[in-house]
Amino acid sequence: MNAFDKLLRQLNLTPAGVLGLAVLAVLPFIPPFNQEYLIRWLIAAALIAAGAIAFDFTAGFINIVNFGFYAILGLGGYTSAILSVNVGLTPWIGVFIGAAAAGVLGFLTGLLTLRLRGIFAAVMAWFVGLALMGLATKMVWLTRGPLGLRTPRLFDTASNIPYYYLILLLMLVTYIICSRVVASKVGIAFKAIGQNMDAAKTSGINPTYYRIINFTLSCTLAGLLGGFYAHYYGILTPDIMHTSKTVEVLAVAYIGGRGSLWGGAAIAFPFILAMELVRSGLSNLPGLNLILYGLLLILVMIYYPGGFAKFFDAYIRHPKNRALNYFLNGASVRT
Amino acid sequence: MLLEVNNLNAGYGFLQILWDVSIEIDVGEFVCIVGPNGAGKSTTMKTIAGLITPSSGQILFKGEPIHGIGGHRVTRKGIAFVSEEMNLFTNMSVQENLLMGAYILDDKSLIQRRMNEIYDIFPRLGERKSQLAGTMSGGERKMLAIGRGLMSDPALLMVDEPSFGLAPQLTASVFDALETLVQGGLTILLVEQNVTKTLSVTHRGYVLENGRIGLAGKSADLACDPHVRKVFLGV
Amino acid sequence: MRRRFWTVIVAGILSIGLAAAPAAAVDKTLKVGVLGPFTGPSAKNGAEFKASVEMAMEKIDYKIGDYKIELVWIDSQSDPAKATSAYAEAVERMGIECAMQNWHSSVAVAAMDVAAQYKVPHWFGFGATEVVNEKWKADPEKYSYWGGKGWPIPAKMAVGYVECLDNAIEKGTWKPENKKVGIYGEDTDWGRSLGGALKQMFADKGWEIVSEDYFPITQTDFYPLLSKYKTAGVSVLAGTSTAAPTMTAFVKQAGEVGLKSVIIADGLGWMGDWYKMAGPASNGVLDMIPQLTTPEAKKWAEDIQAKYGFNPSPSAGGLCYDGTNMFIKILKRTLEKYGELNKENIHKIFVEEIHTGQLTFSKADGALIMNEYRYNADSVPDPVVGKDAYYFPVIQYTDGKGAIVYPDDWKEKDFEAKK
Amino acid sequence: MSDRFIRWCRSAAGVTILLSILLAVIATIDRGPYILVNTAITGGMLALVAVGLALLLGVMNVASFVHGEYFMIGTLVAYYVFTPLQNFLNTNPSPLLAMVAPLIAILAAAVAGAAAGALTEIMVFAPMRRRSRENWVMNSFLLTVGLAVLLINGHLLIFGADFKGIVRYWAGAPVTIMDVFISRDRLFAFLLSIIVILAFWVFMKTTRTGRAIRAVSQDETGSLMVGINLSAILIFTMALGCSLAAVAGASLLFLYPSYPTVGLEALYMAWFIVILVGLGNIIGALTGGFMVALLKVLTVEYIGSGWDFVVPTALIILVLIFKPSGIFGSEVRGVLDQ
Repeated sequence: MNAFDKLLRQLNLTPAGVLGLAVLAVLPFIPPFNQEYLIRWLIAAALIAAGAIAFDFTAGFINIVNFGFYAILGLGGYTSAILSVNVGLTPWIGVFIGAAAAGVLGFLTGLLTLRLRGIFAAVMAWFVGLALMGLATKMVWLTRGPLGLRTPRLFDTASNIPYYYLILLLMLVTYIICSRVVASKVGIAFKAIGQNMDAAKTSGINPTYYRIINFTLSCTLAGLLGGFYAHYYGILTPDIMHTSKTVEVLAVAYIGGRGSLWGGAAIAFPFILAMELVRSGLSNLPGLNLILYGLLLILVMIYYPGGFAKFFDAYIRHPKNRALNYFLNGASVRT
Repeated sequence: MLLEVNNLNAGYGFLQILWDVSIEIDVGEFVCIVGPNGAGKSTTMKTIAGLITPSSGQILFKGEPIHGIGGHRVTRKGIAFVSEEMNLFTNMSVQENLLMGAYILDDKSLIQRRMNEIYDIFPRLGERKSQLAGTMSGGERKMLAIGRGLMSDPALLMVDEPSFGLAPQLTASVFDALETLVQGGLTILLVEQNVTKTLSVTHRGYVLENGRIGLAGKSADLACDPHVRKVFLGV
Repeated sequence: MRRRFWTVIVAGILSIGLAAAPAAAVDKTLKVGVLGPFTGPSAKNGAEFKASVEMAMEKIDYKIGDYKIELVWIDSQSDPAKATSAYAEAVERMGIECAMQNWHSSVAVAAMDVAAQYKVPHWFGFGATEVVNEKWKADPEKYSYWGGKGWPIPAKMAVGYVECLDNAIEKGTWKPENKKVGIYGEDTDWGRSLGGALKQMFADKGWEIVSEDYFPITQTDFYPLLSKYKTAGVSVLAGTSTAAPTMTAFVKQAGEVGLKSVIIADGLGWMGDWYKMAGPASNGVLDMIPQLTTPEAKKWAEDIQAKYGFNPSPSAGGLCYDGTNMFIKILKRTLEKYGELNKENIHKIFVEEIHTGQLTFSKADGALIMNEYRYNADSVPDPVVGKDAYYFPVIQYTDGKGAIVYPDDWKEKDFEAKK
Repeated sequence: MSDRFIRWCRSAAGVTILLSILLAVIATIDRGPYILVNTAITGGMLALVAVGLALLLGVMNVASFVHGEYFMIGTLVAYYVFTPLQNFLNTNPSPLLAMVAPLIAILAAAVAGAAAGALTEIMVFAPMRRRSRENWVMNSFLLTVGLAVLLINGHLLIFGADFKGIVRYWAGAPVTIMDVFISRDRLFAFLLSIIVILAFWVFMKTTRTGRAIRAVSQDETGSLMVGINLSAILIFTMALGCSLAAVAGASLLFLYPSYPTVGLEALYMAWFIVILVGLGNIIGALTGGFMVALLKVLTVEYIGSGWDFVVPTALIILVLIFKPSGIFGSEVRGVLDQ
């Protein structure tokens, strides 16, 4: 195994994944993607992709749908924004404090939902999110409520390209952190809890401990993304915490394939771009893009609950051609 | 023949459990299936009851094919199944559970008559008409499950592991009840772990091993068979 | 299976690429963006915008000089983030040279930056609140692209209510039991901004503020809140909501609980079809809304009704229509002065002629709603407020029809308190 | 009897109910009887939606995120049935038609809600159940999320975003109860919710089909074994639950005009209640409707409008920390186990 393969293995990437990232990296210079509005779409897609990874880390592994995901993401954003607006802290530090705040809330939510299972925990996380959104709306003295909080931007430039590379980097970091945890012993424990809590308990896995770890990490990453959101768009309103935003990430994560981490990220780019095209191309049919969203989610749930990742594993992942096989799986996986 | 099972293959998803199982039961017979754990006894019963759709093979009841028609239709044809887990309605009273057993009957007086009969067979149930099924003891629940199965006035009663988890004394009373029912003209298919006891009360028996019928014959003959004695009775 | 899969993927990527390719520019075409909430919770306003802009453009047959106007609808979806994305797309892909309208303040704050970044002159954005003005004033040069707001900050307008009531007390036409007022409003930038302004003004005139409540914009059950006001015995309830179900429910239920207070329901009449939902409970309610007084204005409303099937509101559709017509005037002036319609020239007119008060749009030019839309160095980005310029009279409703009760020299009838 | 009563008083349900009654009494003495009246009326409406949701949870094991959309369908159908009737009445006054027109609208909504529910089961849940029951609770939940997005935006696309509302169903002055004015529509909606809930109750307790629905909620295999046609019962249950939500929507059209997202609040509130009392507990959902209504009324009264979202949520989170399966416990095995 050469050094390149070793590095890939460390990062849980395949040559195909590297190629994908490379394509994404040069995309802003290839027409037609070299236009600012398409870069904006790419940024939106990358943000959803990174969110989908962090979301899938919980949903796909310990089988709890964090319905308050965007509320926690918003908490990260608000924390950072408030610090930079009121205290004058640079956003480059603020985003990490925001991430930490989100992580603490994730820890608490993990604690709260400890004794709850599956759907109970999902609804509980939802309520936490709703309460958070309510607070963001009502604590006008701090958040300016629906007036919106104006936030300083991370880069002092009109171009979107630096933001694009930053969010790509964040996406990659999110993926590497999540996939490394999942590939470790902790990940096996996650899966055991997700599949059968009682069996996991009897085999000596402490669900409390692992669930809190999972929630804390996932929410910290969400908080970091929230910081990016806040300092990219330049304005924060409580709407960022709305359930419908979580639904967007949820749809992408599940259409991409639960429990795969990469599925949601891979599907996010074509999916979000296509949706934006439908939206802007058929603007006389408002809501059509969201109808497609809903329809796709329904079809995937009924006919292919494993999503794109499962399809990929079943039909594409193991080609006869050795070079292609290496390309798709890297040197670390033998078939 | 009341029930004919021909070359039945069935299982869960990709896991096949039954291989070419064939069984025949005539009216008024008391037949048992015995076999070690995991041999497929419960699966056989569930497949006959329509809870599992067989991958191939035939199940004929009164000459009509009943495989793949759905569990509730099998019940309507006249087969009652008392499962090992009993599947009682735990938040309903004894009386309501019995009423549910008569779900497929329309005749109110017939329902009342059957209920009285069941209270005669199992006086304990009569004493606890309004108790919730979930709060009763294991033996009482077993009686209720059998009682519920009988409510639909079935031609064939299938009972899965009636003695499971019961004290010996209670087991004896359940077997007594089953014998009384056979004497009353009911056809019963019984699955049991307790091989000695089972072979001593039933007319005929099938031995199921690894999903295949190994031996079949008169219960008295099976009880003397060296293989059966070796495998099940440890002698 | 596999081959088909890849075919689909490749076809998908290609079609995205093709569709996203920049549209070819045609000579002598001016692309004008129209920013509005065409979907989302305020889509009704978006529909009024769309109808009004189309009506105004049809009148000039989409032509200014030898330029053909092409409209590009920019859907804000009531969401600042989505609005900025759509706006940037309109600039880059559709190639708009200028834009107009807008509804929410939060969207305005975000869109201002996009307009400044691309140096696209934007005309007549609504989004009234102080936060827009504060941002504008922080860097007037940069934000001069956000040419002139279509709606001044609430504080400049809302004083009419307080004056109207005080006027009635002075004249003795109204004798309230006390001088208690309850402030309410939708929990949005707009609701809080107007609520805050009303609170300040009532307090300044010696009224006692009993309570201040802001509720979610989707709330439609006000029994508990109204019962509270009833117990507190307030003489006046003052507040606003931009959402028709919310505002009409508030008014209707105030009647149901038997509240005797004077109700100021700012925004009740913004949606053309409000009376269908509010019904007779709206009798006696005060609102501040421009009226369709002139025959041209009434004709306009009938035309919209005939063509689009709804009854337009003067303050959403009407103002938008005037704003569009004023923009047409600006474009004509630009062409006349510089001979070419582009970003830079339109922006120059903003700075040189609008912000200095030279170019105005008045009843003589065909304005339906206001006497004159006029801006000057002190007022920008707001229009000048005054009876001869931008002004909302206070009206009182009877059976779905509003009659002006203040200012005195415009009034059509006297203010009447509920019996 | 008294022993049982004392035991009940010491259970979580008993404590909460007694505490609620106590709170209501104190607040009534403090502020006036309108608190009680408002609680009763709001509670009846909330209970109607929550009972339907609890039914779906209990019988079908579906944690529905789409339930509010059947409420929306109810408002939509009632609007399109009632408005032409009213226009007709404007030109041809008829006291009899004026009396029955609202009832026709609500009935139409009930039928439409039932049809929509049945269709959902046949076209969406049944195919999914046939394919796999693995991870059912979570998959069906996500399915309802997709369905909600679809229906909300379908409404937007087909009927537009404008608010389709009516002034009122019934003409006439408000009724006065304990010095509180109540509009006839509101009183009627309250009475209707009570009647519907009672009828539902009697249906579930005494009829064969009602018993079969309860049986399915307790043991699906057992239901098959006694000859219950499971798929028919599931279709029927879905139709019934959705019809309840549609009736709630239709009878509240005067309060909630029809627009795409009108069902969201109903959904939130129904979930509050169902989680508070325990998933799938139908009696609990009834009681919970009134408790959450009280909570809302008290929050508005003592803390302020707009907080009636934050405060109940915080309280529910607190309750769940101490009673994870809700104050009434839960009847639903499947939901808890997955």
